[in-house]
Amino acid sequence: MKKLINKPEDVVREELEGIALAHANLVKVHYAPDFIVRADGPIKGKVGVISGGGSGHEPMHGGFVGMGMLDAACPGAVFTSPTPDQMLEATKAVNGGVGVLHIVKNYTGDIMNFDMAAELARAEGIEVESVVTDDDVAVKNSTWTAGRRGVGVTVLAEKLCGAAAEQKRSLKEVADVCRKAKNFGRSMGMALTSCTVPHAGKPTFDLPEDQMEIGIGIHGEPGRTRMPLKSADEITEMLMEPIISDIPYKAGDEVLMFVNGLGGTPLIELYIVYRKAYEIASKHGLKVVRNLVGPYMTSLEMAGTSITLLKMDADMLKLWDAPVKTPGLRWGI
Amino acid sequence: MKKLINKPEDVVREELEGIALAHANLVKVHYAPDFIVRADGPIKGKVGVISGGGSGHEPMHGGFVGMGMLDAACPGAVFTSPTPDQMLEATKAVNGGVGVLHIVKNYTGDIMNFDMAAELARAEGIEVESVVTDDDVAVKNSTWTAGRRGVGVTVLAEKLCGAAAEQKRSLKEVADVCRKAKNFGRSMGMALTSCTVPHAGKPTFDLPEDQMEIGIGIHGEPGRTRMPLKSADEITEMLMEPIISDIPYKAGDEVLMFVNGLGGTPLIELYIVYRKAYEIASKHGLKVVRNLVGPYMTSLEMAGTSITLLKMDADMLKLWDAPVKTPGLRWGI
Amino acid sequence: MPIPRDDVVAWIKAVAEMISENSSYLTQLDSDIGDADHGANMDRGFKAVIKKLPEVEDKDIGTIFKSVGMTLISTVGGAGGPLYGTWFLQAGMKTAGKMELTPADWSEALEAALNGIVMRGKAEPGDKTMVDALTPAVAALKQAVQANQPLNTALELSAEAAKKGMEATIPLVARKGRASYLGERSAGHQDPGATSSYLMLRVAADTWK
Amino acid sequence: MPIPRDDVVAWIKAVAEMISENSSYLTQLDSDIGDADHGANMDRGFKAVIKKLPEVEDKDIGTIFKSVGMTLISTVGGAGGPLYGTWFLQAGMKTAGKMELTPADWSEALEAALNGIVMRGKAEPGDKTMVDALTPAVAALKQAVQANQPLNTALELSAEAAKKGMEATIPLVARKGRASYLGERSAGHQDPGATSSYLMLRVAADTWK
Ligand SMILES: Nc1ncnc2c1ncn2[C@@H]1O[C@H](COP(=O)(O)OP(=O)(O)O)[C@@H](O)[C@H]1O
Ligand SMILES: Nc1ncnc2c1ncn2[C@@H]1O[C@H](COP(=O)(O)OP(=O)(O)O)[C@@H](O)[C@H]1O
Ligand SMILES: [Mg+2]
Ligand SMILES: [Mg+2]
Ligand SMILES: [Mg+2]
Ligand SMILES: [Mg+2]
Repeated sequence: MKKLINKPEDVVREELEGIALAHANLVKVHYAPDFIVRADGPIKGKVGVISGGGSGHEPMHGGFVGMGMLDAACPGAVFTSPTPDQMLEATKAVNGGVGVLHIVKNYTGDIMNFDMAAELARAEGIEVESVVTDDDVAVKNSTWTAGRRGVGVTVLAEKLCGAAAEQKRSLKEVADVCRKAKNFGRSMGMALTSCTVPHAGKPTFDLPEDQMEIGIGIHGEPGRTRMPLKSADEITEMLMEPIISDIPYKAGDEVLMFVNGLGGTPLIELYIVYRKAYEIASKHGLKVVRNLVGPYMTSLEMAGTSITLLKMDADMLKLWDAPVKTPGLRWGI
Repeated sequence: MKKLINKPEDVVREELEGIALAHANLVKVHYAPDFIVRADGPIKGKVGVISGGGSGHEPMHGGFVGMGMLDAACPGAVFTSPTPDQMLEATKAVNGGVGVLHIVKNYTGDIMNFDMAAELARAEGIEVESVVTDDDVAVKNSTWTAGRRGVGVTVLAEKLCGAAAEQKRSLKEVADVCRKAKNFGRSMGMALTSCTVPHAGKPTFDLPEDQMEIGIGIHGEPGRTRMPLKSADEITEMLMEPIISDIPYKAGDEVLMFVNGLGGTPLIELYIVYRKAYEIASKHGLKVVRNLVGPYMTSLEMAGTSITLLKMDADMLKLWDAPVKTPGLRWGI
Repeated sequence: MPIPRDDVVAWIKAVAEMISENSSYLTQLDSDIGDADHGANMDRGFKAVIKKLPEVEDKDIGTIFKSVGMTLISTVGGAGGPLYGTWFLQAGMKTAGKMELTPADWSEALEAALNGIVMRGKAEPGDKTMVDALTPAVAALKQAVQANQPLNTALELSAEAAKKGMEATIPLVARKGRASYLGERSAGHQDPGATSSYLMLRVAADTWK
Repeated sequence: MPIPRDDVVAWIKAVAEMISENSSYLTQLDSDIGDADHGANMDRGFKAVIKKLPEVEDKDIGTIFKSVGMTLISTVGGAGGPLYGTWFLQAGMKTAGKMELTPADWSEALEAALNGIVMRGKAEPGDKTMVDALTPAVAALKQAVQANQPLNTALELSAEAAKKGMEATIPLVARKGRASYLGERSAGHQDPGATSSYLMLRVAADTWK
C-alpha cells in the first residue's frame, strides 16, 4: 500500500486536522463526534443543509461546507457511513430555527444511520427532511433491492440546495430543489484501477493491466462488468448512452455535465472525456449549459471517471450560478 | 498503460478541445500553433502575462488563464517544452501595448524555446521580459549545471503577477513581483509511483512497492534518492526541512504554504501532509498566512506530493487575495 | 442452568476478541462483494464496547446489552453499525432487569434481535445478508429450547444452523446491502455480515457450553 | 567527389527513417535519466521535416538545411528542438547557395552546427550531452579532410568518433540538461541526445559512402 498516511486508524482525524488548519476562515471542525460546520453558522432563519458519508471521497462532503453550499458535513471512517450521533450533533449545530435538510446518498448504511439521526433530532424538536440521491444508472432501480447508488448528483444537489437555503427558502422548498436534482440527474462511472482502503492494506480488487471495470461505484466495490480496456471515446460512449437513455433526456433539454475524476485520474484525461461526452450530448440534441470537470467526488486513489448529467431549468440555473465559498467549490465571491 | 486517452499523439489536441468546450466563457484555444488565451483579451494598457511548458501538468498552465492570472498559456507535447512559434503568437495575441512578461520554468528546453520567442517578439517591436523560476531545493544550485528546476513557485508567481498586471502595473513592476516570488519561494517533491508518458507506453521508472523517490521533479524524471517508504509525517519532514533551511526562512516570517498533489494522490492524503507541514512550519516560527492544497501542478498520474513555501510581504498578500477567475483557480469574483 | 450475568459479559468479551482476530478475514469477504470495511468497522465497534464495559458490567443484562447497542451505533457506522446496534438494543429490551438468562430468555432475546434487524434493514431470507444466518439460528434455538434440550445442545444447534445459513449465502445473488450493486457478480461469495453473525453465535456456544 | 544536393536530401530522409526506427530506443534512454520523450520529440520533428521537404528539395542545400532547422524548431520542442534546429540553421548558413558539398564544406557545416549548439546550450565536453558526441566527430572529420582522406573514410572516422563520444557519456555525471537533476544517479546511462547525434552521423556515413 503506497499512501501518504501515518497509521490507518488516524487517517480521518489527521485529515480533519489538515482541513481545520487549511480552511479556518471557512469551516470549523468538531471532534468526537466528528463533523465540519461553516465558520459563520448557524444562521438564524436559514434552513440548515447537511450531508455526510464515508471518508475517502474528498472534497465531498467536507470540502463543500461553506457559504452557499453545506452548513455541515459528517465524515465517517473511510468508505463507512457516519454514525447517528454525528448527524444529530451536526443537525443541532446548524439549526437556524427553520429546519434542517439531510442530503443522503442511497446506501443501506447511510440511510439507516441518517434515519436514526433524523428520528433523534425530531425528538429534540428540530424539523428534519431527508432526501435520498440515487442517480447511478449502472444499478437497476427496484424496490426489491437496495436500489440505485447515490453518486455525482449529490455534489450538484448540495450546491443547488445550499443556494436555495441562502435565499431563505423554506425547508420544504429547499427539499423540493433536492428532489428535482434527484429526479433530473443520472450518473455512471468506470475504473481503470482499484483503490486500497487504508486499514485493508491491499487493493479491494485486482484488475489486470488490460482490463477495466464498468459501472463502478465510489467505494471500491467492483463494477457491473469487467471488460478489456477501451479508448477514452469508447468508454465515454459506454457511460453516456445508458445515462441519456435512462430518464430519458429529450432533444432540446438544457443540461449540466459533470465529468468527475475518481482520485487517481489527472485533469488532462478528464478533459479528453469531457470533449467526447459533450459531442455525444450534442448529438442527442442536449444543450450543455453548465459544467464541472475535476476530482470532486473521489474514491481514494482510484483511477477512473464518472459522468453525471443533470437536466436544468431556469431556477436551477440561477441556483447553480449563485455565489459559493467553500474549500472545494468557489465562485462569485 | 491505463489511461483515459485515445491515440497518444492526439492527447494534447483533444485535451485542448475539452478545455475549449468546458471553459468557453473564460478562454479561447488557438491551434497550430497551440495556445490558450483569455476570452476577453488582449487588454489595452495591461501587461500581458504568459507562461507555458510541456503538457501533463494540468491545470498548470492552461487552467490558469483568465482574469487576474495568465493572459495566455502555451502547451507543449507531454513533458516537452513548447516551441518558439507558440510563444511568439501568444505574445502577439496578448500584447496590450505595454509589454509582455514570460514566466519560464528553469529547464534547458523551456529556457531555449522561450528565449528564441522573446528574441522574435522583440524583433517585432514587443517589449518582453522573462523571469525564470527555479525553486526546487532537491537540485543543487550552481552556474555550472542547469541549476534548480522551476516547480511550485511558478503557480504562485502566475497568480501574483496576474494580479499585479490587472492593477496596470508596468512591465518592470510586474516582472519585479515575479522575481520576488522566485527569490522568496522554495519547493521540494516526492513520488510514490512513476508516471507513464502516453507515447512511451510504460512507466518512466520502476518503483518497488516498498520504495519511494525523494527530490522528484514534475516530468517523471527520477528523484535524487530512492529510499524505503516512510510515513506521511516523516516524508513531510524530509521535504520541509531542506526547504526551510534553504533561503533560510526566519522565525516570524509570514509564508504561503502550497501542498500540491502530483496527479494520482487524492486530497485526503494532501490534507494529512498539510497538517504536518503546518506543524513543522510553526515549530520553526513561520506563520502560515495563506495556503493552497490540491493538484495544481501535476505530473500526469504520478502519486506523490510537493511542498512550496513562499515568504509573503504586504504587497504579495494583497496580490494573492485579489480576484482571480480561471478554470483552475477562482475567488473574489 | 441459566446463563449468569458474568457469563454474558464473558461472551461479549469473547466476541470482541473473535472479531479482532477475524477482522482481516471479514474485511477480505467484504472486499469481494462490498467495500472492504466490515472487519475494521466491527473491530472498531467492539474495541469501544470493551472500553465502555467496566461502566456497566455490574448492572443487569438488559442494561449491558443496551449499552453495547448504543456503543455499536455510535462507533461502527455503515450498515453494520445500525444493524448490530439494533441487535443489542432489542436483546436489551427483552432482558431488562435480568441478572441471568434462561435458555428461553436467550431464545426470546435473539428472536427480538432478528426482528429488529429485519425491521431496520427490510431484508428477507435469501437476500444474502446477516438475516440468512440469523433466521435459521433463531428457529433452531427456539425449537431446541421448546423441546427442552440442554443449553449447550441448543446453543450448538443454533450456531450450526447459522453456519449453514452463512454458507448458503455463497451461491446467492444479493438483493440488499452493498453487494446488491454487483448483481450476478455477487454470486459465489460468502456474505460478510452473515459470517460475523455466525461467529458471534459460535462464540456463544463455545463460551456458555 | 562532392556530395550532390540530392544525396543531401537522401540523407535527411534516411535520418528521418532512422529516427522513426529508433524512437522507442531513444525514449527508453531518456526514461533512464530524463523525461521519456526524446525519441517521440525527434520523430515528430523529422516527420514534419519529411512533409515539408517537397517544398524545398529542388532548392540549394543551404535553403534545405534552413528549412529543416525551422521545422525542427517549430515542431520538436524541449531541449532537442532548439538544439537540432540550431544545428541545421547553422549548417544552412555555411552552405547557403550550394548545390553540392565538398568534404571541406561538410566539415565546416558540421563545425558551425556544433558551435551553434554550444552557443545555445552552453554545454562543454564532459557535461553528458550531444556535445560529447559532436565534438570528437567534428575534430575527426576536420583532421581527415585536412589530410585529404577520401570522403567515405572521413565520414567513417567522424561517425566512429561520435560513437566513442556517445559511449563515453555512460560513466559521466550530467551537468547540463534534465539529466543533471539526477546528480550522481545520472552516471551509468548513455545520453539520449549524444545517441541521436551519433546516429545522424552514422547515417551520413552509410548514405554517402
Ligand atoms: N438491509 C440489510 N439487512 C440486513 N443486513 C444487511 C442489510 N444490508 C447489509 N447488510 C449486512 O451488512 C453487511 C455489510 O456490513 P458493513 O460492511 O459493515 O457495512 P457497509 O455495507 O455499509 O460497508 C453485509 O454483509 C450484510 O450482511
Ligand atoms: N545545454 C545543453 N547543451 C547541449 N545539449 C543538451 C543540453 N541540454 C540537453 N541537451 C541534450 O538534449 C537531450 C535531451 O533532449 P530532449 O529529451 O528532446 O529534451 P528535454 O530534456 O527537454 O526533454 C539530452 O540527452 C542532451 O543530449
Ligand atoms: Mg462501508
Ligand atoms: Mg522533455
Ligand atoms: Mg462494508
Ligand atoms: Mg527528454
